[in-house]
Amino acid sequence: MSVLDQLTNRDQVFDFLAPEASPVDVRHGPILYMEDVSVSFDGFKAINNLNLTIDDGELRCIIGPNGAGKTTMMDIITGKTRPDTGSVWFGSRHNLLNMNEPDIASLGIGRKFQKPTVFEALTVFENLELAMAADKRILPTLTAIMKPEYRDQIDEVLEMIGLQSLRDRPAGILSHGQKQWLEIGMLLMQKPRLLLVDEPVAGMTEQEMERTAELLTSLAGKQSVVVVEHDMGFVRSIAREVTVLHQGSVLAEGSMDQVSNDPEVIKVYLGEEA
Amino acid sequence: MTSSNMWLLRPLQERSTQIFLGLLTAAVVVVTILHLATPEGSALHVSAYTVTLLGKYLCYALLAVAVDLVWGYLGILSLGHGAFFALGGYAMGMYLMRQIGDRGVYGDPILPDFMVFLNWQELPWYWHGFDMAWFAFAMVLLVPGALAFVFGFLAFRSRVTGVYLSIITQALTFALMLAFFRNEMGFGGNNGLTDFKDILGFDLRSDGTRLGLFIATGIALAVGYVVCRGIVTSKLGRVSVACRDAEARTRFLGYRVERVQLFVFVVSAMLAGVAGALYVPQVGIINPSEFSPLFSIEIVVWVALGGRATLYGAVIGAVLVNYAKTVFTGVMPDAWLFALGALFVLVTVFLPKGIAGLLQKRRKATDDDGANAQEVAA
Amino acid sequence: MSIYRLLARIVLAACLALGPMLATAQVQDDTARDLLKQLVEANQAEKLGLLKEISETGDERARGWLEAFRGGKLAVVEDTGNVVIVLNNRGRDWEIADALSGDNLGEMSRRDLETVRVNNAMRAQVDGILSVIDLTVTDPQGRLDAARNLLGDVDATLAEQLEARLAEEENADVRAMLANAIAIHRLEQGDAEAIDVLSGSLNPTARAALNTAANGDDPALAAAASKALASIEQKLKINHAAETLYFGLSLGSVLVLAAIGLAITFGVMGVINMAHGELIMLGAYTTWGMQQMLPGQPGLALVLSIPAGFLVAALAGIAIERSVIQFLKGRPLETLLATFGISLILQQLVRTVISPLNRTVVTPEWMSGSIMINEALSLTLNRLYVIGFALVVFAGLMLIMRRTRLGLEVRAVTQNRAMARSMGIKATRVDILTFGLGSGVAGLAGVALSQITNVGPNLGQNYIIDSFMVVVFGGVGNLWGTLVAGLSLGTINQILEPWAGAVLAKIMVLVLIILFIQKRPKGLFPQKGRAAEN
Amino acid sequence: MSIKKHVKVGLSALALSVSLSSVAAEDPIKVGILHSLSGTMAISETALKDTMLMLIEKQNEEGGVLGRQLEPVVVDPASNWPLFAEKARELLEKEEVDVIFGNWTSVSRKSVLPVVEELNGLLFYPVQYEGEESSENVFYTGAAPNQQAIPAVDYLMNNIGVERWVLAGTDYVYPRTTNKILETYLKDKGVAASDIMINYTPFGHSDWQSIVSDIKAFGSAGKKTAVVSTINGDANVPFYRELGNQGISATDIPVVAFSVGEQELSGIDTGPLVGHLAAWNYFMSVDNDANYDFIDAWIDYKGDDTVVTNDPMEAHYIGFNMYIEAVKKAGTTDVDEVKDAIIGVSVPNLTGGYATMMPNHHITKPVLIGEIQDNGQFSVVWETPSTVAGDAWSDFLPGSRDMISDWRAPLRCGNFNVATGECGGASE
Repeated sequence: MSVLDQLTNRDQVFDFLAPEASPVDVRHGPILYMEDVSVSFDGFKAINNLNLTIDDGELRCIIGPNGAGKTTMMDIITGKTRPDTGSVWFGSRHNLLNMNEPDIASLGIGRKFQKPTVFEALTVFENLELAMAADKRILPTLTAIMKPEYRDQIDEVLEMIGLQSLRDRPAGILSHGQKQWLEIGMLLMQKPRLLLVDEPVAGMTEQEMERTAELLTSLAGKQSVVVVEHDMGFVRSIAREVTVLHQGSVLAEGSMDQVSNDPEVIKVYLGEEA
Repeated sequence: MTSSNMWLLRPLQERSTQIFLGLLTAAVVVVTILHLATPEGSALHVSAYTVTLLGKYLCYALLAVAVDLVWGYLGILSLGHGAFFALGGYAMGMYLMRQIGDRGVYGDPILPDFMVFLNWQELPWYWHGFDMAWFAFAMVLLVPGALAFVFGFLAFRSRVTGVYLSIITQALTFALMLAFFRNEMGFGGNNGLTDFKDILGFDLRSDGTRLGLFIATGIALAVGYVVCRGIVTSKLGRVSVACRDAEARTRFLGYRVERVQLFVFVVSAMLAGVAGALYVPQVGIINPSEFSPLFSIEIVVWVALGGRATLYGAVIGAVLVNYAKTVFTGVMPDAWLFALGALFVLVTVFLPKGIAGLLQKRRKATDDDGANAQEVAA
Repeated sequence: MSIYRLLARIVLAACLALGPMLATAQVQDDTARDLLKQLVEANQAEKLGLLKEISETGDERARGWLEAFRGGKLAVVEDTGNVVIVLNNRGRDWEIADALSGDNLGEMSRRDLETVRVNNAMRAQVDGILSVIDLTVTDPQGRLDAARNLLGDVDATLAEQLEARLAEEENADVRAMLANAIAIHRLEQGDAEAIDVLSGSLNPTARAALNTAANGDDPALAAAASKALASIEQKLKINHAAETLYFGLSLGSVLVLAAIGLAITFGVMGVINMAHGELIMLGAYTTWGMQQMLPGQPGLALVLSIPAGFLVAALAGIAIERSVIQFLKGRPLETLLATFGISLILQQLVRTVISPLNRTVVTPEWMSGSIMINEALSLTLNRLYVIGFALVVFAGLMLIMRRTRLGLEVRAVTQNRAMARSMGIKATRVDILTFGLGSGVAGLAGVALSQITNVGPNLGQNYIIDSFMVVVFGGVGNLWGTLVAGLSLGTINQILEPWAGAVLAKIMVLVLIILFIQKRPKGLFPQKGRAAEN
Repeated sequence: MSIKKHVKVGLSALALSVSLSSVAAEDPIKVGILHSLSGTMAISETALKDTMLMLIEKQNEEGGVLGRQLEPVVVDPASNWPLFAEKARELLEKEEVDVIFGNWTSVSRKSVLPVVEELNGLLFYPVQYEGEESSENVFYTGAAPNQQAIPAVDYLMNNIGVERWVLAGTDYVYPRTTNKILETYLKDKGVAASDIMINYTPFGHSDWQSIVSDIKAFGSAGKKTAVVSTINGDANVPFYRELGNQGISATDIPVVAFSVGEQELSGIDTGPLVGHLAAWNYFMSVDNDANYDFIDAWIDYKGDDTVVTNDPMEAHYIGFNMYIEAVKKAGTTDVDEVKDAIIGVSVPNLTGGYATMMPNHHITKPVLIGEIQDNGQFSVVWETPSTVAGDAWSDFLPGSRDMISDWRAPLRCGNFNVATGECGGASE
């Protein structure tokens, strides 16, 4: 319940979620800008000159059949995969193509994997601790000590994702849904400018879904959020702008209604079911 | 206390570490007393032979701890740690060779015997400085450290992981073995370095020196253990576990995985070097066979037997296996390899958490890293 | 060597004159007997004389006696003084036959036998005599070899005979060889024209003759000789390059054979099978076992051990898979440790059950020696076969992987285990078959290696690391990668070896691999895409 | 009962004859056997362990020595050099053995040496080695370079007329030193540097293609060429195979090997090798009754009539008998007394002569050159007219030229320098 309350009057509660002054320059234009991006594995074109722009503070849903290249797209943005051609810009200052994952992450792009990945050997608390925005170089990390204020931050997030009770249990014992939440919690600890959320509600109960939906919408505005999701219901519940990917490039873009009436899209999806 | 040394002190407040240190100290003290206080004949007496033997086990234990640090907590299965051990050993060996001075069979004040009879005219440049203890002891740390740094830098930067890494660490130690076998290298080729006389002015043949070395090894093990423990209980330790279990995730959290790996790898290599350096004066010889991949793999098995990602497990494993070796090679030589082989198989198949795992079954899972070991995914 | 020349001339004369009649000639047994008896006590010089007499008898058994003598099989029974030929000289008691009648006299303790001492010098003499005789045999190859044996051992009189022989000889190669033989003799006499004959020849003996001439004191001759040598050196360079390439390929093919099985188990199943080397060893021991079972027919045994070796190793492999590896799914590094244990056990098993000593594996006739491309370049047969064998095995595997149901399933499982399962592929069955296949191929490698190196308990140890290097270098899960990697590593090694020396060459190759892995962490032919992400 | 009497008698001059009939009255003489029974060296060393057990058994049947039985103590250093030192210490400190017979490789000896000297033990070392060593506590019953390499080279030079030399060896100390010695020796004999080719390969080297073809090329320079091989154990099979296949027969380029004996040959198809040479101080084929008896005893002991004997086994045979004689002579097993007593002791060897322990702890040996036969045996083609005394310090190495070893009083020095007149090293 408390979560819900906080969601309603979030302005004073979620102050730590407010983006700190980050080097990202969004004064003119979008926070993420992908142009003519292509990548292929052994001849198979996973991404086929894809163009995509995400505006600052936008909440964007990306849907598309399996193999449409959704995850590969995220790999490219986060620096895991290098595209064969094209350019990817974070704000108007940072060319993501010549940065590696840690740089991109510390620049303020957080990512939640399709299959929830948390550190199963570590406790829930430790998972969040590692995620916490901090000096992440070697020696500072070695000599780091747990300051009270950090503790509070972590506890705050713990509460939000409703895992207080499991605070000191290894994350390995969490249920699928709980792992999803923990991972989202880790995202929050990172204080990112742009969140890439891959299938956040897979394996969640209705109620969990609602909370997720509320959380994500609440983030939008302060952070930019990109959600990849199969669950149309969920998409509908949060979507403002939807992008449909097919065979590695944008098939349609617009409001949920627009795309769902788009004949192309229908064909693709019917094709899927048939 | 200042935050900078906190990480080293933390382990000392930890129960498991206190127990370990307590037992280790007790063992060393008891052996010392039994060696000095009891008469030669008596049943209680611990002979110099046994002392040296135990000293050797402790060296192996330190080596195993070093391997456990990278394998258990970083998920890097190094099949080349014998190389760092041997390099540390050679650094010490070179110092001991220089200490012989003109007491060699040819009485050459500078050149070691093997150089004289292969009629080398002068000392190779890389042998200079090893007549000074401080220099040699520095090299014990620096040489393995440097190798680990260069190798690790290349490997981790280009994200060589898992099996590939294991295989090339093996290639590394194999290449070094071949290199040190070459007599042109100036390390005594197959015969290696031997016939040492004294260390820091103490006669290596005197029981006193042996006891001293044994105690020194005990201390080294204690320190090494605390250092490793300090690392794994620090936030960095948790990060390395993170790298081990979900490397990509760790990257997306903004950690430079390759640097974490490099740091821990180098520390581990240095510990291995120290182990090697203490090993050489006690067994009295260092030669290229210490580089053999087989030996490196054996080390890993000690750790596996003792229990991964619990440093004390590594110690238990190392001591047990080597004790067994000493016994078996005496009583039933032919069975020895069967036993060792069977051990490898049984441990990996039926005892994935090693002996430490058994111990932990006893006490209910606590939240120390011991419990983490149970979550280890290869 | 005048004695030898003398008798060579006489014998040759005899052969050329009354060749056919020879075969039927017989001498009185007692004359023969005491000739042979004298051999026993005679010193080296006397022996030569006696050999001459023996061959002069023209007795049809003479050749047998000479060969027995050559092989150190001619012996005298100490108490009776009978001359016998030793049929089997192994063990405490030797099987003997009467030298004259040829009747088998059964076994006799070696204490009571005194064998006729022979050494390399005398062997050379006998070879000479025999090859002079062989100049008249019908098989041209035989005549060619005989002529080649005479190179450098010709004197004035023999030269004349050879001239005569040359006139009758119609086979071109033999003619050329005879011409060379004569020319070399001429050159020794300081005849400059001889150089023209030899200038093209790559034959080592001819070259030796030219070298001596070039260093001789006759300036004109020396100049001409060194000119001829220079031209030969040119040809030699080319041949040498070709040779190095061949060496590289043959070493490479050995590496490929050793590694290809690993490429399957490692690449497809992600199992790091440290016992791979011992599976190779099993293959080699199978070959040995076969030869024990079929004494006297090493060739047949070898052929049979190809399927046998495959089976033995494959079964062993499957046993390993079922007993250990199946419990270590998805824990590749653990499989490394477990299989390493198995390798130790297998080694010690061989040591205790069979022997710690190396076993003798005989190379069949058709696999020993070499085929001569030209006088300077000849390809060793056993390695030629190995290269061929490696390629055949590789092609076979490719077929299995690309064309058969198993191959399809295997590839499916490699790509995505879960998916393959859901499509009704029995992953377990595939695992068993794959591992069996990989191990079987290791067995085949063993059969091949038994023809090249030791068959002993350490056989596997010597190849396991190299095999891993090849697989990793080539890119896991890619057979082509293994082939290319193996051949290129072999060739690189052989190119480096001459100037770096064997040890350094090996080290360089290892370092090269380490550095290469830095550049391409997934080998020459990496698997791309999400399937490869671990 | 009257143990004392037995002891007295046992100590009396009549010791042997009486003790033959008497039960051993004192605790046995402990004989340590330090040979690898597992690992890479097991191939060679296991046979030596069995040889010792056989000799001890035989001696005990004859009533032991000084009325005491001999008791073997076998340990396995597992081809692991540091373990050799550890096991030696175990033998001397824990088991308190009176004498150790053991070691094969130089490195294992070097590893054991400090221990034996520290604990004042006795070690009999049965394998041909590089020399350049003389320890008060070690007796070298194997050949020193001057008892194997040099005579072999002389034979090739004088009897075969070899002018061009390939010195091929495995890269470790024995081949290195031997080749250094030979190189100097050959140059002293006026061989040009260009006529000497030296090549080293790693242990267990298996790909000999290019090396053999180099040898072939080297041999086609118009001068008689020979290969002096110090190639070690396993590497030999592929080496000889390659020789055969590249058509190099013993009549073209003979190979004389110092590390290939009957046991190594037992793992090789010797057909293609016939005529290649080896230099040893003993061959199984030596036609001599003592030898035949030894072989028969060995075959019976192993219960397998295909087993072979070899040079190091003979060395143990000699060493063991020398020890027994020395103990009888000294009337005790006290190490220091035995050390003094054994010098000058001579016992029959298996080649029909006698071996004597020299003051430098090396023994006299005949040098035999044998040619490989197709039955895996050697036939002797040449031997030194008389036995040769082992040289601890080679005259052909600058470092050791003026060093000698003499463990008799008053000198008692293993590395006496005749130039400086001091005990302790070379003058350079």
